[in-house]
Amino acid sequence: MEGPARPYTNFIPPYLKESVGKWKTHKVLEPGIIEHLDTSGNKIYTVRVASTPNGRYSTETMRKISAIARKYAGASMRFTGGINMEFVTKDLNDAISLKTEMEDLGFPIGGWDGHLWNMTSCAGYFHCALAATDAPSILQNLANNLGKYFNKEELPAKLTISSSGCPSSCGNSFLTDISISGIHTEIPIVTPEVSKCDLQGTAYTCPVGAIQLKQLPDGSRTLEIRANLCIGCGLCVGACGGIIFETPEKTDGHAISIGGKAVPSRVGTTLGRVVVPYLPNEPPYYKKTVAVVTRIIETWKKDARKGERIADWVDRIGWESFYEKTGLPFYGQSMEYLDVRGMMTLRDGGTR
Amino acid sequence: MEGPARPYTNFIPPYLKESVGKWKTHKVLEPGIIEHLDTSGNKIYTVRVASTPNGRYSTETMRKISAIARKYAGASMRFTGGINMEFVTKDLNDAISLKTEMEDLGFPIGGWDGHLWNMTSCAGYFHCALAATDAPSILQNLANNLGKYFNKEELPAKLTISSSGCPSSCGNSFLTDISISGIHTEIPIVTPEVSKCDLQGTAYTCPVGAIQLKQLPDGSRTLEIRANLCIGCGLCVGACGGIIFETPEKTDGHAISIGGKAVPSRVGTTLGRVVVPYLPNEPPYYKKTVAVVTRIIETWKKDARKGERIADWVDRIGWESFYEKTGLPFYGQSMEYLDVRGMMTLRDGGTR
Amino acid sequence: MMSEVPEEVIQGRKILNELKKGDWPNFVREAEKTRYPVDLYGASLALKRDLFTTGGYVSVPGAPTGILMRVTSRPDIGENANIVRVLIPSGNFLTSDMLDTLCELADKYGVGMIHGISTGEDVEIPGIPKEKIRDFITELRQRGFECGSTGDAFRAVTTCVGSLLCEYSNLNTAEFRDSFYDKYNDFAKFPTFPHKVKVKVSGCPIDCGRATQKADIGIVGSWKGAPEVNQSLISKMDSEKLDNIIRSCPTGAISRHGSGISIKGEDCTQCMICVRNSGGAISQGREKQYLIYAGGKLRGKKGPLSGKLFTKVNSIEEAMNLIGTMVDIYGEQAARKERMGDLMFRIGMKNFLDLMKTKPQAHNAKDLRTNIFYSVNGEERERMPEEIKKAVGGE
Amino acid sequence: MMSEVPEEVIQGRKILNELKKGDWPNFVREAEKTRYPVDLYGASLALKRDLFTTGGYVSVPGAPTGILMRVTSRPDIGENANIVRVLIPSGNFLTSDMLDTLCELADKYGVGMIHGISTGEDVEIPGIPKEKIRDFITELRQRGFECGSTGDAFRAVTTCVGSLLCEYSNLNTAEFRDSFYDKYNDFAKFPTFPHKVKVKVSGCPIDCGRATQKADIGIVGSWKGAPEVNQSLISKMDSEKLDNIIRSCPTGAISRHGSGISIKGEDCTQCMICVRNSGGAISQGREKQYLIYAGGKLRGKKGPLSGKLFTKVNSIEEAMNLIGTMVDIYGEQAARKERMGDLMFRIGMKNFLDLMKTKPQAHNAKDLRTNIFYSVNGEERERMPEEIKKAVGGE
Ligand code: SRM
Ligand code: SRM
Ligand code: SRM
Ligand code: SRM
Ligand code: SF4
Ligand code: SF4
Ligand code: SF4
Ligand code: SF4
Ligand code: SF4
Ligand code: SF4
Ligand code: SF4
Ligand code: SF4
Repeated sequence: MEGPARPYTNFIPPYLKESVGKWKTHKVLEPGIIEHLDTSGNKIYTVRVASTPNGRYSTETMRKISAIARKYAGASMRFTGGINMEFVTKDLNDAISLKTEMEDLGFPIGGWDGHLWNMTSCAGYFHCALAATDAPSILQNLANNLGKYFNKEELPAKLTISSSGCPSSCGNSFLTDISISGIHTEIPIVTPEVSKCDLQGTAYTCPVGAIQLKQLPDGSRTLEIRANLCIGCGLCVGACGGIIFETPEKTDGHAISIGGKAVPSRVGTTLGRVVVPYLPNEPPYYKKTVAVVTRIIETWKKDARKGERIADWVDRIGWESFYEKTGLPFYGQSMEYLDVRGMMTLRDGGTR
Repeated sequence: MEGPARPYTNFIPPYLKESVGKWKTHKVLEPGIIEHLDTSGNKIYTVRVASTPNGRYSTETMRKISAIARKYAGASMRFTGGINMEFVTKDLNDAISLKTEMEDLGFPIGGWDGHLWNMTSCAGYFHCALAATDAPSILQNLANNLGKYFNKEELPAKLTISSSGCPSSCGNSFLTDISISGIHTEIPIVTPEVSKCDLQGTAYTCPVGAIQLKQLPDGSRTLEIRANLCIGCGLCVGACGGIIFETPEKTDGHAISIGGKAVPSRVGTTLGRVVVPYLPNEPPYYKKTVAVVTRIIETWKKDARKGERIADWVDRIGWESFYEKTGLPFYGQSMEYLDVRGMMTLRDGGTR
Repeated sequence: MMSEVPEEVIQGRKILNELKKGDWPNFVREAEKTRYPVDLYGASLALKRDLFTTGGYVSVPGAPTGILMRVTSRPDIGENANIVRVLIPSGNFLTSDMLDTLCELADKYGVGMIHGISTGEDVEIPGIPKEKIRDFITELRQRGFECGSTGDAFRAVTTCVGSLLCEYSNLNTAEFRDSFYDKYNDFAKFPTFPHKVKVKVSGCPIDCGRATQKADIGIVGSWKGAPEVNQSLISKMDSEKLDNIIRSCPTGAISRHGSGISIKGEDCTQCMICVRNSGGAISQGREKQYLIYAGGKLRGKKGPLSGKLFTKVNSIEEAMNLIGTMVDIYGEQAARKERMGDLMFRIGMKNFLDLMKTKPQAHNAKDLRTNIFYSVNGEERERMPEEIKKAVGGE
Repeated sequence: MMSEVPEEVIQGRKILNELKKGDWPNFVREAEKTRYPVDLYGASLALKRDLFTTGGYVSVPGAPTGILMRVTSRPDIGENANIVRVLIPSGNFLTSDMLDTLCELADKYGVGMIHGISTGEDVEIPGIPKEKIRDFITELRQRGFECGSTGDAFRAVTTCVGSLLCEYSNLNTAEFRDSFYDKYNDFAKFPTFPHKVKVKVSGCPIDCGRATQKADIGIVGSWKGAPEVNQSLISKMDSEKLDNIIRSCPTGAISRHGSGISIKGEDCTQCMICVRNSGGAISQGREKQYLIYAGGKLRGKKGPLSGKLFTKVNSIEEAMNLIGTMVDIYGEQAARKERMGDLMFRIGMKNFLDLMKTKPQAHNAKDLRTNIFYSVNGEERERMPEEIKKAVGGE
């Protein structure tokens, strides 16, 4: 059999099998521990445990986690879409012992309801070739500062945070309540190496049509970037090694967006919106970035009604009030032209 | 002094002068009659009177109207932005007599609150050179059928209706709760006459870039319309007499849109949205068009909560439910690609 | 010479007979009392084709705008039907004398028909033969009227009735319009812009004047912060009614305080809901502010676009002066026949504000963008972090 | 040969020392327990530059997807760091045995690090030297794992936990994913599409699986019409709580009926609010329906776009088959490296549905268009009036 190992029933805790598809209600007992009741009266407990900001573990630590799962959770554990860990115990005592052991190992239990549920980061400088900012180290700082919301201090509603090193948004940028997104702001240069790439294909990657094919005096062809159109998105740089950013250390940075969510309640599914278009990369502490995020969360915490996700809150008070309350400066880059609704399906093949 | 006659104070009823800027409250006494109270205790009465659907009057009728104003309303009257007439009387009795006389002349009193406030039409075939549909005769039919809502039957909220002969929307299409808009659906043809026009300028009018300059074998230049791109909007036809629609009688028609409003309450200021993309021109009765509009109003009347304009109602129930409740068929032309929000301010000079 | 009546005219008459029916005021019945070419109109309905074309030209000294040439494409059925647009006083009040004069002129020069009022809030006198236009306009002006509102100029400025009849007004719109013509009449009279420019004015955010919807430049009287509360009237209000008012504030700006209420100024969007529902207990705020919208229009190149909030100013003079600045820059920057809204659409709000030398502010954004596809220049890379540090700290 | 430690490494170490602080689980502390080249990472932070590039190539029979080549641009500081992506079982449960195996392999072939879990819900084993990749993959497969989820193929299908742990589920998402791989594994293994295709599945509209947000093809379990009401539980509910539930239905679909409630099916948008708040008294409906979203993605050419509701189907088989049809047509129609959402953006929803041979329906439109700039062809000019007549009458 090719593909991932299956059927899934082989890998779940044995006591879970008979309840699958028969759940009745659940109760959040404390941040990170849910009691699930099925229609036959069986109960199990889900314990949610935080991961490292970018989900990287040493095998040393992972082996310990595996052992804990073996001890308390039916010799199985799962990863969540929020890159956390979940353990399912048959017994509440097991859940509590598991909590203690995971905490001793340095991994807090938390999430659900009005808490920080999860933080996700992409690879960034840590492993990726395309990063404009080091998403994991930014998220590490945010986690260090905001961890209290995972299981101690309460928030008006669910909170998720993400961090991605570039516009690819592998870390879930634009989907979470708060996102940090790496952004290039430099106009790339075309080197002679460009000739090794598919010129037409590379030109096509540009979202704003800023790349033109050009004939050189010797008859060979190259690409030209029109500086007045280029938005420095870096898509061409990713597509062809012959196009490079010269001084990323001076020009790369990151933007902050807020209000992404998937759940259809209240304002519905929304993508995050850019509230701070640019901050420089300042490791190790990224103090401005942490200060902005903290300010946003604290303002939301103070001002929102119970149950209001950040997107719902801003929808109610409006962006003008958001900026007034947070004290953040507003920049033109945050704007878009909204009435394009209705303009876009003009006809077949139209490219706009 | 050039420009319109002024100051305005010369033309308003004399008893109005001292109250200007000092109004305190108002009360709608009945559809079409408002009592206004100023801070000094003065009262006046506004009487709102329907116009013909396209605001055209014979001088014979207009002279009678003038005489009625002279008799009851301080020898002055005004036209509203909804192309109705308004008379301001000092005395409630005058307002009531005025009402009787205007009704005798064939002009009903009405509007305000949960009523049909106004209907506006452009010139259409009646006077214009660009019409794809005869807006006035359509609106006349609608008015004949819906007049009861002006002063008799109550509606959940304000209702306005408009009708325009072509996409220029002179009649207020897209701004009113219900709009009828003339639409061409034919790809125009380029005649030799085109050479009399500014070719470059004409090509530029096309919103989808469907017009190309073309060199003829004899070296002269003409225009070519790319059929796969053209949406038949008619802008080029309006811009240059050398481009014409061949069979408008077979292809012209009108679309119906709903939900335009200016008032910022509830869903806020919105433009109308196309619910029926095409109906043929069928004078004298335009029965299908009248049936669609009637069905929409009746469904809204039955289903909406008090105070919900059509846009507010649809916002609450959603388009899917709107189509289910009205029984109207849905067509792909009504769709647009919504996520273009956020895509449009890429950079200077970008044309999309 | 008697010619046979064409088939489309016969069919047209049948259609018109049907159209004439019904209780509602009827424009065909009105037209039949005039010399308007009803047969031409009837034939167009029968043929399902517009039978007018634009064209012809007449030069009238002192009237560079205001005349619309209308040529019949079926002279065998009905004649040309040129139109002159007549500006009316601010507030749209016309005295009976004025109405009578217009009727007299329409009878004398036109076909005895008055288009009162156009959707652009002018009176039009239709059916004036080309050779009479000059004389008509001369007499029109002698009798105290002015024609205008065509061409690439300021179209007739329109306003809601405002302070003349309405307690919600934050701006005497009629007075504003009078001053507009004192200052800008030349730009209304002479077509010098890339395309038409419409200015519309509403006295409050309810926007009866549709200033936010269909004006290249829209002006809306408003105020700053919370509305004015008459606590004693509030305390007398039925408790359920008051609850309803509190609940219906879309931003949740209102909260109870004992028997009174308090309203958070920074959350009030001046939507007028509480003002409208409170029977005078809540009214518009005292510190006025004027909202300037830009780019509303219904066709142009990109179709219907609502106006975008461009800026807020504190005085009527500022609002008035801004109109001039805006059209100056519009004149420099727009392409031929490009409405202001299409210019904004093409270059984007940020660039439009930059052009207009106006600092972008959060009120410019109805919603914010959902991608990071924009440019940040060197100066901004220096300045932004400093400003952010100042605002929230963090070295 | 001992080389001097470069300045950026010294600076980098200082930065890493700071980064290692704090109570939260820490990836630098974890990395230091492995053979991962921390100095290279530290230097990149000091230089504020990514020090990896993509490149290199290794052909492994039976593994056309799953390998990411990572080349260091500073071999003097740290070595290449190729990555292999490992697919995990549906529902994301891994037994302790499996975890131990992965650790063993990561120690043997990699740097002793596990990326568990990626945001795309795979386990990654980083740091495998090029020459060991073949052997690694061979052993990986022998031990019951499969690599994949790179290239222009189906990326790892991801799901919410669904029926395994959750009472809201309308779809056993893990079972669905297992069947997906039974049917479509070839398209997951061999890169044959214009660009990557992500399929994500959620058991209910709450969408913990982000199927509506970031999946080229998103599948959401749902139901038709009104939710199921347990009237006896409702009648026992605190009246204020019930009022709150009724009020918080966004479409106003719920109304009281004596001590019970009734819900209008045509107004229910299956938003789950009442279900979530009623403690079991209201639950998802029995007649299931599956919502298929199309075109969600976060970059591509046009940046972040949420998925659009493409269609609703009545059975799980239909949903499963539709995935195949959709990628077939996507394969034919999209340009190279054009994500499905960008294709939809380019050609518009109507044309996309036409291509997909799917009749446009009102559920496809979140909002309708605000202009009349579209085309209507001859067939439509005939058909539309007839259908409308049938629907509302009027000859
Ligand atoms: C008379 C009037 C309609 C009516 O029956 O009441 C009218 C009539 C015409 N409009 Fe209009 N427009 C009239 C208000 C409007 C409005 C509404 C408004 O002004 O509040 C609009 C929409 C708002 C806007 O400007 O976007 C409007 C948008 C247009 C357009 C589209 C302009 C554009 O954006 O490109 C055109 C076509 C053009 O100018 O190229 C147009 C052109 C025309 C012409 C001149 C076309 C023509 O040459 O045949 C029409 C003359 C018909 C006639 O015989 O009178 N008319 N036109 C209105 C006179 C306004 C006035 O007194 O100044
Ligand atoms: C006369 C007129 C302004 C003008 O100078 O043209 C007008 C005048 C008033 N409007 Fe209006 N509205 C007038 C067109 C509008 C329009 C534009 C339109 O219909 O073309 C709108 C916004 C467009 C829209 O549909 O969203 C408009 C939205 C309102 C509203 C909000 C209605 C609603 O949606 O709830 C109110 C407030 C209310 O009714 O409580 C209002 C209220 C008022 C009041 C009653 C307020 C007051 O007295 O304090 C004004 C009455 C003054 C009077 O005695 O005449 N007026 N009003 C317009 C009459 C048009 C007509 O003949 O029907
Ligand atoms: C590992 C992972 C991030 C993480 O740390 O967890 C990741 C890592 C990379 N992503 Fe991603 N993406 C990862 C999830 C995502 C997601 C989220 C998701 O899948 O749920 C997205 C956004 C959703 C989407 O697809 O739109 C995402 C959108 C991209 C894109 C943008 C694709 C596009 O639309 O054009 C790229 C660039 C590309 O493919 O050209 C990309 C490319 C990359 C590359 C391969 C770039 C490169 O060659 O260096 C990164 C490899 C870094 C590394 O060293 O591992 N990655 N990538 C995630 C692995 C997913 C998996 O196991 O399959
Ligand atoms: C485990 C997980 C699915 C998975 O397999 O990955 C999950 C599982 C549940 N979610 Fe979720 N949600 C999970 C990610 C999400 C996401 C996506 C995300 O965060 O990345 C969303 C939508 C995204 C968003 O932010 O809008 C999501 C939005 C919800 C909501 C709505 C929250 C809100 O905004 O109000 C609920 C309902 C609630 O909390 O009442 C919910 C409720 C639930 C419950 C508690 C429902 C139930 O009946 O038990 C599920 C618990 C099962 C369990 O015991 O684990 N789940 N949930 C995810 C845990 C992520 C984590 O580690 O933090
Ligand atoms: S978001 Fe960018 S930097 Fe981060 S892993 Fe993806 S491609 Fe790399
Ligand atoms: S950086 Fe982006 S915008 Fe600039 S040329 Fe490259 S692809 Fe185009
Ligand atoms: S909407 Fe079209 S048909 Fe009607 S008056 Fe304006 S230009 Fe003429
Ligand atoms: S009808 Fe409209 S879309 Fe077609 S060519 Fe003319 S301007 Fe372009
Ligand atoms: S816009 Fe405001 S001030 Fe003007 S008439 Fe309407 S309600 Fe009165
Ligand atoms: S005007 Fe509107 S936003 Fe302001 S307090 Fe009143 S209801 Fe609230
Ligand atoms: S999406 Fe629905 S079914 Fe799936 S875990 Fe979340 S709440 Fe449960
Ligand atoms: S699921 Fe949502 S829309 Fe349906 S009845 Fe419940 S609250 Fe209303």
